[in-house]
Amino acid sequence: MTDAVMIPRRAGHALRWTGAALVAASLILAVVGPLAVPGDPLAQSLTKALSGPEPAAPLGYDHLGRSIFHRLAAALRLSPAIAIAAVLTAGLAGLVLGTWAAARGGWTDRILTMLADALLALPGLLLVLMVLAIVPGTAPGFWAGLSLVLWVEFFRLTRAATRAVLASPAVQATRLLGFGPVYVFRTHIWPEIAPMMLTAAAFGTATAIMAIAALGFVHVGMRAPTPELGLMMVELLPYWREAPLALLSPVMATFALLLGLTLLAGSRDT
Amino acid sequence: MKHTLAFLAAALIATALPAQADDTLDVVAQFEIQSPEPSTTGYIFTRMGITETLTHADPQGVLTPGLATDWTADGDGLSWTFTLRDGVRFHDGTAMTAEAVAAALDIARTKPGPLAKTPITAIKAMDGAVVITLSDPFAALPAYLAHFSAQILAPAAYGAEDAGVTVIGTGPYKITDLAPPLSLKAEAFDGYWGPAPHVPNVRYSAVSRVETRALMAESGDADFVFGLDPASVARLGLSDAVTVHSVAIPRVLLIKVNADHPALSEPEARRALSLAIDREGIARAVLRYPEGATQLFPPSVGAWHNDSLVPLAHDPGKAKELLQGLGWTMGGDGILTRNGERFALTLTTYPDRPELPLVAAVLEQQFRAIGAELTINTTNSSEISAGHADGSLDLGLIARNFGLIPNPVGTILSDYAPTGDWGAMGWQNDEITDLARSVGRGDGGAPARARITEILQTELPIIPIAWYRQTLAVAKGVEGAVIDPWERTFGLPELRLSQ
Amino acid sequence: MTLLKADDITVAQGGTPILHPVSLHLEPGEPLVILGETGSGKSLLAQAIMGTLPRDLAARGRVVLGDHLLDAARPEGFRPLWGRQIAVLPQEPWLSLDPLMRAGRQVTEAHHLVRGLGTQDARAQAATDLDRLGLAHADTRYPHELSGGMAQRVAIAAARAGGAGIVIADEPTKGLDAARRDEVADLLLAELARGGGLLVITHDLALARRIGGRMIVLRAGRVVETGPTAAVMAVPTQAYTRDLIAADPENWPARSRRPAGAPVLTATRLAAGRGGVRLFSDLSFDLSAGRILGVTGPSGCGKSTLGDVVLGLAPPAAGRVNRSAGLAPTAFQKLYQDPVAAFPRHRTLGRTLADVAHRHGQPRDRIDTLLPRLGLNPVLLTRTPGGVSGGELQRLALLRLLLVRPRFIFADEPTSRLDPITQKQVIDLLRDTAAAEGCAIMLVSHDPELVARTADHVLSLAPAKTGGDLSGQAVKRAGGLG
Amino acid sequence: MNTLVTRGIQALMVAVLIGAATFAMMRALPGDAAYRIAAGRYGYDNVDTAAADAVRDELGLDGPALPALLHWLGDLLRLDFGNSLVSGQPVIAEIGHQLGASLSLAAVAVVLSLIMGPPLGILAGLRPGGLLDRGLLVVSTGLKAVPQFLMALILILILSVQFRLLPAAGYGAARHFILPALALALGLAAVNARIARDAMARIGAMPFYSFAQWKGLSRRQALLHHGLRNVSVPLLTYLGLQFVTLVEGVVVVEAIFGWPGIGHALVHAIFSRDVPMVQGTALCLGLGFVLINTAIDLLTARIDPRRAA
Repeated sequence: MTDAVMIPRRAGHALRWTGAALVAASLILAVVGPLAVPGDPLAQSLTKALSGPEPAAPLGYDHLGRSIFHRLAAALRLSPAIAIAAVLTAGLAGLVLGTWAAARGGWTDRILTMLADALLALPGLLLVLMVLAIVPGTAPGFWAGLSLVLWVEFFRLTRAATRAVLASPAVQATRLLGFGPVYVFRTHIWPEIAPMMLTAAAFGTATAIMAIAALGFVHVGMRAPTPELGLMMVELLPYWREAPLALLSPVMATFALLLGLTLLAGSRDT
Repeated sequence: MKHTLAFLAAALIATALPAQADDTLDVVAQFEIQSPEPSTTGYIFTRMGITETLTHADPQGVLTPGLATDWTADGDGLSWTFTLRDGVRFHDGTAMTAEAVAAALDIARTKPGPLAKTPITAIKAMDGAVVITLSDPFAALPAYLAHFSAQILAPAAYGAEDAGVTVIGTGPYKITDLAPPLSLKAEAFDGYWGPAPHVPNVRYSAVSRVETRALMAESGDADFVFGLDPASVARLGLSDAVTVHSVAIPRVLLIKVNADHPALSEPEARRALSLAIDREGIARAVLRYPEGATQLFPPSVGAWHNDSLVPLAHDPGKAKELLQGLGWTMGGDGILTRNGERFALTLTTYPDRPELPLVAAVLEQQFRAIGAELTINTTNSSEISAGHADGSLDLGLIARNFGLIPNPVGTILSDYAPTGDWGAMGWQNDEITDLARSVGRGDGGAPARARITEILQTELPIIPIAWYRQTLAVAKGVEGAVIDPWERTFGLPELRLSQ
Repeated sequence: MTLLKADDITVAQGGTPILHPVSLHLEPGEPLVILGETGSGKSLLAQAIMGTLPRDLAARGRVVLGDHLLDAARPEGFRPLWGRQIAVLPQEPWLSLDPLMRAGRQVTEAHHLVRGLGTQDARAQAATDLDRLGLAHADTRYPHELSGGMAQRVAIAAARAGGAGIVIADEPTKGLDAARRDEVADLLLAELARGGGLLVITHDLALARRIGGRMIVLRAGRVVETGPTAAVMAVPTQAYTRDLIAADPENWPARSRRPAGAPVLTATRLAAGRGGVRLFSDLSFDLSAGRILGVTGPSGCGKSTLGDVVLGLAPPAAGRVNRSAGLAPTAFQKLYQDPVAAFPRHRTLGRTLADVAHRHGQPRDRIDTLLPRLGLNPVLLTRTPGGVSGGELQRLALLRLLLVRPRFIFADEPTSRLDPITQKQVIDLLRDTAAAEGCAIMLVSHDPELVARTADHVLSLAPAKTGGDLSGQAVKRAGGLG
Repeated sequence: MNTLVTRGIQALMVAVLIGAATFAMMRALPGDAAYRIAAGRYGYDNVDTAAADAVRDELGLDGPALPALLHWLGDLLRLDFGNSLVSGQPVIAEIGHQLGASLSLAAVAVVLSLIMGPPLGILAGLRPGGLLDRGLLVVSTGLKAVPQFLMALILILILSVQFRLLPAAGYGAARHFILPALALALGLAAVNARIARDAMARIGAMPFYSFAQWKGLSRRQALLHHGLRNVSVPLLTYLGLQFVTLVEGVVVVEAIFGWPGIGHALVHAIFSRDVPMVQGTALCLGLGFVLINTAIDLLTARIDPRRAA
């Protein structure tokens, strides 16, 4: 899929900058928030259950009297951290295997592609669920499951781009001029792949965060006391009429973070 | 090309809006229909009024005649005779004979369930009656036959290896469409022996998510929603489209304690943990119940509730004193330690009941206040009995149902005489075992029951937290809804549709 | 009566004029040729007359076509004329046919939808059109199954199906090899003979000469010279036209023979094939320093494969290539047809060249000494390959090769995409390099004129026959027509 | 023809991968499978060690892994998926019942997304950078950023609870289709629209599209005769890939709307260690993907001859 065709440069940039701003805003809330307004995401006070915002808890309290602001900040640290860790591992694995498959060709390429296609045929959630069943509800479980799902995307991107570049006259000329594979990678393959990696990484992070939240929403994700976006939403859903702000804050935070990442990824989607 | 797409959309929308059939009662609960096998899914069939047992129980737990009109034990209590009601027909039209009843009970006895724990040696069919012989006297036998696994199905209902293949019962409703795991339709059975039901059709759908059930009640998609979470009870109470019923039931939210664990072996330690729990706060804020539990048995269990017991209190200060008395000293990180051992425990619970993880989260904070560190492990419910079997369980937060058998003695025998998967663990008390067996045989009376509850209140092998209330949301047009505290029936035959 | 009259047509991009006022008229039966190099604005003129200018360009001027009076500033007005009055033969016609529709149907469609014939009549009419163009068998083929020439004829049939009188051909020979050029000229003249007018836009001098009629020469958006084609080509009055005409390989002086230096490599009984088709077999030749071997033949005859085989980039089906002893592996280099694709896209040319110099221990200033020799402005080094013209980039590619002191250069159609004048410069540079550096050059081109006047020896390959064994002609002496 | 061969290999790899993954999962799981299955069967009130032992004897859960894996692959070749450990019903029957619900939901969602997405995308693609194009970009990016469960949550709160228009959950009548299908379709439509828009913009800029108009065809005729067919190829290819996101969506949406679909069953099967069910369902989803993509490959090969070569 080629990049967004015909979107004038100015608009393309403007969208990416708004995306970056949204992501930065949520990360600032996650990191600086608790420093500005100190508080413990797990501390409960049953008397204050579902009460409105006050200086100590700018977004009010949830059904167990925990400050939603601090739980949201903790959640906005936890989910993106797992997502980024998974995307980094998946990206690295995809990059290395993709380049290796494209460069070697022959059996290595065929086996890796078959494995990637087989994994592609399975819904990501199923793989994550299976891994989660082995390492229930912990961050490493999510990290392993998500890496297993996301590496296929990076692998396919890298392999396609590397094959095209290696077949180009530019690489043939460079080899004739006596340059080794490292130089070829640095000058030809990496500049071609780098922009795609950013797009795929932003997109992968968004998918990972969505998966963690979705699993949390159906009660098979992160375990109860740890603050997690999907889990917060499903816990606060019944109190929708009593405390609408309580449910709205995780919903808006998730939407803002995911919108930011999607804009950052640009409108390219394979 | 463009017109065809528009036409397709219009057609789709048009077919999507037929009027809802109004003579069908929509029942929604969280229980999934495994299969027609009575031992696993029988409780749904009895609750929906499709199958029946020999004996029934009224809301106070007193046994009433079901498919058996009356039952007597002979002198030494070793052989019981149940005279069967005549003129009873199965849904497939065949008559209910003594042989069919005996066969059904024999099959139920071989499968996992309460009947397997009773001292029954043989079940014989006489003319118009069934005789059950025991190896030693067991007064609660009639109550055990009220359990759903003892439901009577026609011989044709059982397939290979006595596995249930079709549900042919005797109840007021006959199944028209069984689609496990999520739905079941039934219509009034005209050949029913008792009074005909008012509602002609009933439909049961299993919705596992409590939020979704609450939304269905609120948006009027279900007429009879069983089992709501605390928050929805408060919300639905405000809306006029639905009336919410809530009645105390013999189910207790309690902590199962592993008395073998070094930190929990002394009764004072267990009493300290009990004092740390703010039962009023949990009941009102989390469960939305009027008050917490003062002892193990709720008033709804009638004879077993002992008013003379000193109620369980909330006193973190005294709890700390008790623990200091046992040699625990406060560590740097706010957690007690004793000769190198930190007071750290794992609380295992299961998400099948939505309120359990919530209470676990509250307990974690309340125990931390007295210096006990709790890590919560929300997992599959079977981990509780697995942990009991291999001794790996520290604390288990469970919702123990004492109403499985209309007479709670059955559950007490299985839980505390001497220990049980869902009862006491690593705790030895011979006195309570003898007393429970005597009550079981029928010769132990009120003093025996009072002494049992007194031991449980002082020794605290399990720490009660709250008495459950069953919640039910009924749509405006449905009258005559009554919650059965023993959770044996939804009471569908008595319901009436006003519109 | 005049078919089409265009007065003071100008084209501006955001206010700055890129095509200054041009007036032209088209008479029935007399073709009009607009000659100019890339960037001279010839295509813009044609597009302004047709009303197909891209949205960001503004045109001005009047166009009279039959009884239609049109203003170039409002292109929408031209839309009804498309297909009905004006038939456009686009550049690279094999890209202008819908890849998913069979060739025949694309002509039938024009008859049915534009001419208004019934489906049966339209199909019959299309069949006769294609038959007239010798394409009866191509009716059910898809565009990717047609050769360049066949695709062009289908495009003509489709364009004329709407009944248009005036045919406008934009660079009809682009991407075709020399042998096809004369066929295109005859095709256009045959269409003209059926009535109406013909306007040809090209940079190909040989095509212009064959079309004849009147000619307008454009340079940098201005008319340089007009007049009958034959007269202008025989006696050009303007200096630029003279250079342009001189740049046509036919007018190049014959090459004087060079003394042969030490042998660089010898090829014995070479044979190669592609996709099961045998291209050439038992070819033997040797290459010595300072000499140029020319290889020519129609497209697809295996010229490039031969070069790759000699360089060791592709395995020969039979025969051997022996390199003279003592030559470094990097002494054997290749110059590419599309120089943009031969350079890393994202790096500035300066850094790429510096890398090569560094790799081969060449002193930094060697690049600075080579730049003027190849007529290159040092500022080009700061740009990326995309920001430089085709001619300049090809000379930079040559510079890159010189940095490694090559002994053998395989130039694969180096100038087929360049304008005549730039082509001449690059070919001259190649010749000087052979002499100055004393390296052997194998020049591959589909233009026999160019090869004949440049190479010492000419090797012409016959078109690839499927399966048939094909013996290469013996090496011919220079000077004879290929 | 080589599309069939490559897809055949992919199908085989999917089967082997699922077999190995589920076995690795089952062997590596903490907790005793017999207890989990007993909990699945008898519910949290009645599960105890006796029930677990009864299940262990009945199913013979212990025993070495490898022969069991080979045994399973053998059964698979004979298309015998075995019985569900929890309900005792043959897996094929269980899947057959659940698959019907999921497929009908997925089909309605896809149809809805095709009605909403591509037409808008093509209109936007005809005038790149125009008002509709920029608007579509904002809306589709916004919709893409909303995960399916959040979409379901919002739709339920607005359409069924606030305005009582549609049922919040449940299965059976056609009315129950609308909300879950809409929750799935909006996300799919956002992506379809983008794909259609990019394809249309790219094809609109191609020489053959302008030549069609220079031949005399009007803008509408060019779109109908040349535009749509060329846009359909990338759109169809992407639809095949979208099957996976669709299935993921179905898993989540079924859990929320209480649909008796395959996604719902899969989550349960994994957590009650019902090995044959997990394998059967996963295999069904995996082969479904391969089947649909094979069909799409053949279809696109018929439309675009260059692919068939």
